Amino acid sequence: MIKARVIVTLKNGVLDPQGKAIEGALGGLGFSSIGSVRQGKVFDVELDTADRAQAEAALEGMCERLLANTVIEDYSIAIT
Amino acid sequence: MIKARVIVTLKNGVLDPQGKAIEGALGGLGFSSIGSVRQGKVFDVELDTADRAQAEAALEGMCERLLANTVIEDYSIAIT
Amino acid sequence: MKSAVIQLPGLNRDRDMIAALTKVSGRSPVTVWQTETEIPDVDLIVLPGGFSYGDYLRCGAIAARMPVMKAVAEKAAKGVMVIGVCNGFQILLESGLLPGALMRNASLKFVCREVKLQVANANTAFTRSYAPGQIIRCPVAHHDGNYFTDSKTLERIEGEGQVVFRYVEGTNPNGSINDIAAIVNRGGNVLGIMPHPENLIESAHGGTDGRLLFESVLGKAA
Amino acid sequence: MTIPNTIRITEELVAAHGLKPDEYQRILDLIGREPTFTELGIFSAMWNEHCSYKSSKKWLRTLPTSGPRVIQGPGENAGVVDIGDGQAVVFKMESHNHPSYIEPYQGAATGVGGILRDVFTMGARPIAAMNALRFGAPEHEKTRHLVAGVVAGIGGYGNSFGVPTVGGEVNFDARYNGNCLVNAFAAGLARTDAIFYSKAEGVGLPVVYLGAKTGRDGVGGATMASAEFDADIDEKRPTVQVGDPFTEKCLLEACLELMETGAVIAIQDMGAAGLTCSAVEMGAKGNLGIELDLDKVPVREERMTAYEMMLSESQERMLMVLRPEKEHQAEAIFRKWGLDFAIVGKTTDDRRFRVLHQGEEVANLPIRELGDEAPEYDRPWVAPETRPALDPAGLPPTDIADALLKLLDSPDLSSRRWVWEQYDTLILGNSLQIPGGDAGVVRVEDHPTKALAFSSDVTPRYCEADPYEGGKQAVAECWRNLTATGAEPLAATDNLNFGNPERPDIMGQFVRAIEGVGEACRVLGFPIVSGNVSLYNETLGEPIPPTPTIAGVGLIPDWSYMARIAFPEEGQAVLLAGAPENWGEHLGQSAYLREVHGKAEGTSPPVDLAHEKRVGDFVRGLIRAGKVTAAHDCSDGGLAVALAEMSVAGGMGAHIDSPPGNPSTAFFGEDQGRYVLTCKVDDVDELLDAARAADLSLFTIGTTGGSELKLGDARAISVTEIEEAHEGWFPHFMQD
Ligand SMILES: Nc1ncnc2c1ncn2[C@@H]1O[C@H](COP(=O)(O)OP(=O)(O)O)[C@@H](O)[C@H]1O
Ligand SMILES: [Mg+2]
Repeated sequence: MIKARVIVTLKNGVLDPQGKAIEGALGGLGFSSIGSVRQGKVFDVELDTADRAQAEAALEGMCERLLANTVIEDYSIAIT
Repeated sequence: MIKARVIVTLKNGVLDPQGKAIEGALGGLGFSSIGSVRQGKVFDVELDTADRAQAEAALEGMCERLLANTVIEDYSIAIT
Repeated sequence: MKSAVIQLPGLNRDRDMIAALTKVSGRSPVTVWQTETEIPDVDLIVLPGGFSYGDYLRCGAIAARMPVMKAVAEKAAKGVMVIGVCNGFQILLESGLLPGALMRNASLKFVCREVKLQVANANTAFTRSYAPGQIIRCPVAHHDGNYFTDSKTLERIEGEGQVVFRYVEGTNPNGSINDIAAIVNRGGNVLGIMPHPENLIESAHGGTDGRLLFESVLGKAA
Repeated sequence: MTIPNTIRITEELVAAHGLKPDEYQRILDLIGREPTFTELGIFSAMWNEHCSYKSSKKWLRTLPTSGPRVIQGPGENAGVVDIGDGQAVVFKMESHNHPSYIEPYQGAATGVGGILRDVFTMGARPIAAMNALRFGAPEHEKTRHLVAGVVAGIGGYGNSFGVPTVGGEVNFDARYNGNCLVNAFAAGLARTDAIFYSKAEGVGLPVVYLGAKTGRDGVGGATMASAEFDADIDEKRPTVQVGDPFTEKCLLEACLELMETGAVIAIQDMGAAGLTCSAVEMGAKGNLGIELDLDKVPVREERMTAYEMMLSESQERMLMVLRPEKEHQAEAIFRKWGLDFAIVGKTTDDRRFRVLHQGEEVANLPIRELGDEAPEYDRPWVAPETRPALDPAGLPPTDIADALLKLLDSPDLSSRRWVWEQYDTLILGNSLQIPGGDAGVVRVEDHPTKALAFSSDVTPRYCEADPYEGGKQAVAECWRNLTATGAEPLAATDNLNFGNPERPDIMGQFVRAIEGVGEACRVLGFPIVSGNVSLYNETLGEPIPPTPTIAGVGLIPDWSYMARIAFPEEGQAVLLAGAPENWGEHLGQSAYLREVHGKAEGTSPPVDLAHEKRVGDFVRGLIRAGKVTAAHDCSDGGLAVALAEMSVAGGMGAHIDSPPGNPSTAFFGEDQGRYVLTCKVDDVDELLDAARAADLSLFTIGTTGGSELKLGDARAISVTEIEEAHEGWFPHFMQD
């Protein structure tokens, strides 16, 4: 079994309303050092295979086809 | 300025409807090696400070007070 | 009976709630903005539905940390009645006034439809006008109504009669554990309910099943 | 990556901005020099099809736009119609087709955001929304993804903003495979003495920027909306905008609060080509100049150029001209709602549009000419060929019950519950009829009896076969759906979706459709008060079918006399109004022909507008007199489908007589101007007399009751089976 972590973040320049709202809320809570916040997603995936290369290819495919919306998001894959 | 990445994941045993649905969808797309998927959140935070210790304390506070719901979620902080 | 409706940016069923409270009690509620640190002397405080702060981060999370919620907690501790509907329920959970969490619907989709609810405890201040076990109609409209809590808490709230309404079998719209649609706190004065009784209180709504909830807590209008 | 203002203007650059050489020459003649790069951007935004309506203007002018109740017709953010008691309904429809194809969730969401802004910019609180959607063939690989994303996006925005979605349409057709349509409608309520317009007044007054910050979103978006898709569509992706319904909800509340204070002189939302179009429009309408200082514009990205700021389509932004003495009060309201507020310029008396950035004047253009001198084309067109009529005698006989079940279980006629249960149809607590009937109905808040009805309609396959009759039919069906609730149709908005107008055959479709729409609106007294044109809907030379969507608003004076489609009670009479002797005869272009016989042949059903009006007025009269217990018009699938829908809605069957003549044409013909009604048996004679007096046909065709629908001699079908067929297709298709 292979475990991997996929991180999906918004591309630069794409508006992040959630991040913006969180920024505001943190400021309101008194965290004065807060600069900016961008929110993304993380997927912890377990794969039933021992073949690392195969796992990598599968994860790449999952990102392209489902996990990330490549129109507005980037992704990165780390096998752990 | 200090940049950090905060990762918030569901505690073990907490139901993850999104992860479950993604698991199903990936299976449906033909990714037969898929075991399990758990979905979490990532926050890329910029802090207007140069003091690492202070940043760490602030990030810890942000997680406890807002970014994570510690009833159901765990968090980890990495200054990059 | 005097009531107050809490207003936060992004809440959008406040108008529905104000109309319902006015129609049932015969007097309009006062409104209290998020930055207020004190709430006027009222018998009932309502957190209406909507998308406070866009439901960004987690539903109700940012709202729960606004100044007014401290004031709500203080009132609740003194025994004032509090109702949180939909997003209001989520805010009460995020503030720790009620146990558990509301997660994304099992279908992952927003759902707006009528469901059937069974009164699981007719012995609360919010349900005393209903008969025990009565089945009522009620609409839902939410994206995150999937109630979840750990097994210990679940056992406790079930054991102590804190589950107030359940989705009738086959109509659970969101995957909630034990079909839970509404719960009260241990003190019995704070109610969180996912469906929208305020949208079923007059003939124009096609039914009045939701009205009894407000009548229970406000006393029957003259 | 930043773009300096000193870029050299080359032929390629001009072409990349979608400007033809003669259009560029027009610019040179107008300003007497070469434009700066920023100015070129401004011209491209103002002169593209989307903003200038250069191909359609000539024809739009032929539409009837006035009437006794019309307060504001086309030319403002939305149309305004008087509903009495000092109140007005404000509404418009707009397309977001191309963005939705590229990124369905965000494209549809921002489409909803844009139309809501158009409505509340005028001082109206939104009370209802609709969406008209056309997708490719169900079996096409992209369709399911587009349906899921578009529906989620519409719900995601509208639900969070807090407006009930009360109606809409969904069609599937392979001709939309490469180009889906997303037309969003919104309506709001305003006081007639508190309507806000975009015309600036007064010199030296502050021009204020409100709402969200400006990013690089959609730079080039308006240009994109006016260009055909080609194979390098992926290249155009970074222009996708992300919607923020939370900010828009705050913007709504802040704007309405601000309007109450009397601070607002003029207001304009930033839609396509944001700052450019809104500033030019405010100045030009007021016969004033505008000076903008871009250093004051709130931005969310670093090193933005003047060009980018002027063309950004970031959402949830407004521009206003305010009374200077109320500036602080205004600012306080916006701060309360957490929104940006900045004075970014002033009105001037020189009728120039001047843009300053970092101490440099990056644009200085004549403001009125930017709009008025935009090119206008009388594009060549050829009349569409007429098709031969269908000979129904040539069709093999079919089993009526099987055919009905097949129709109900088909992509275009199945229940849309899967779609509308993802929309909040109840919020605001005023919804009297949610989707699933003929029209959505919302009561007028604080009025004891008044309500408004909303419907959106067009049948693209009719428009394809005959754009003129199809255009008429779209208006007639919308008018009919409003009437079927008991509403008086007040006015309409249109969203004209067509292919490339530079092709004479497509331009011919456009011209004939507008002629049909205009004719129907005139005869039915149903003026067009706002609208939108979306051209170039084609991919790799494959145009969409002509799709002139019509959305209408009707007034119900007392909603206790309102009709619904559900069979109300056992043992009532079922009547058919407005039909020919044999109940129905037109099978050309019908759903039955397509789904059961696999053919798309014949002419579209003609609409006799005078008859349409008389039948509608008659039916409305009966509803308002409390004589009718249910009403439903006959449209796609004809009489049989109308009866099936009434059965399912009422949870009871009916026994229908054997029709005179051919059962297929009687039950599945799509003859126009027909309604199915129910009434108490005791009232039948009175109704028949009334029809005779009005010289209209009204037949008693059966009786309600039981758990089965029996159509003439056909096998009886249980209501459960009907419901399963009707509800089955969509969830099955979406794999739920
Ligand atoms: N097909 C049409 N029929 C009638 N009026 C139209 C039509 N298309 C556009 N209009 C009117 O032209 C004006 C400009 O339209 P548009 O640019 O779409 O508005 P906005 O700037 O609010 O997006 C509006 O007042 C609109 O109502
Ligand atoms: Mg209809």
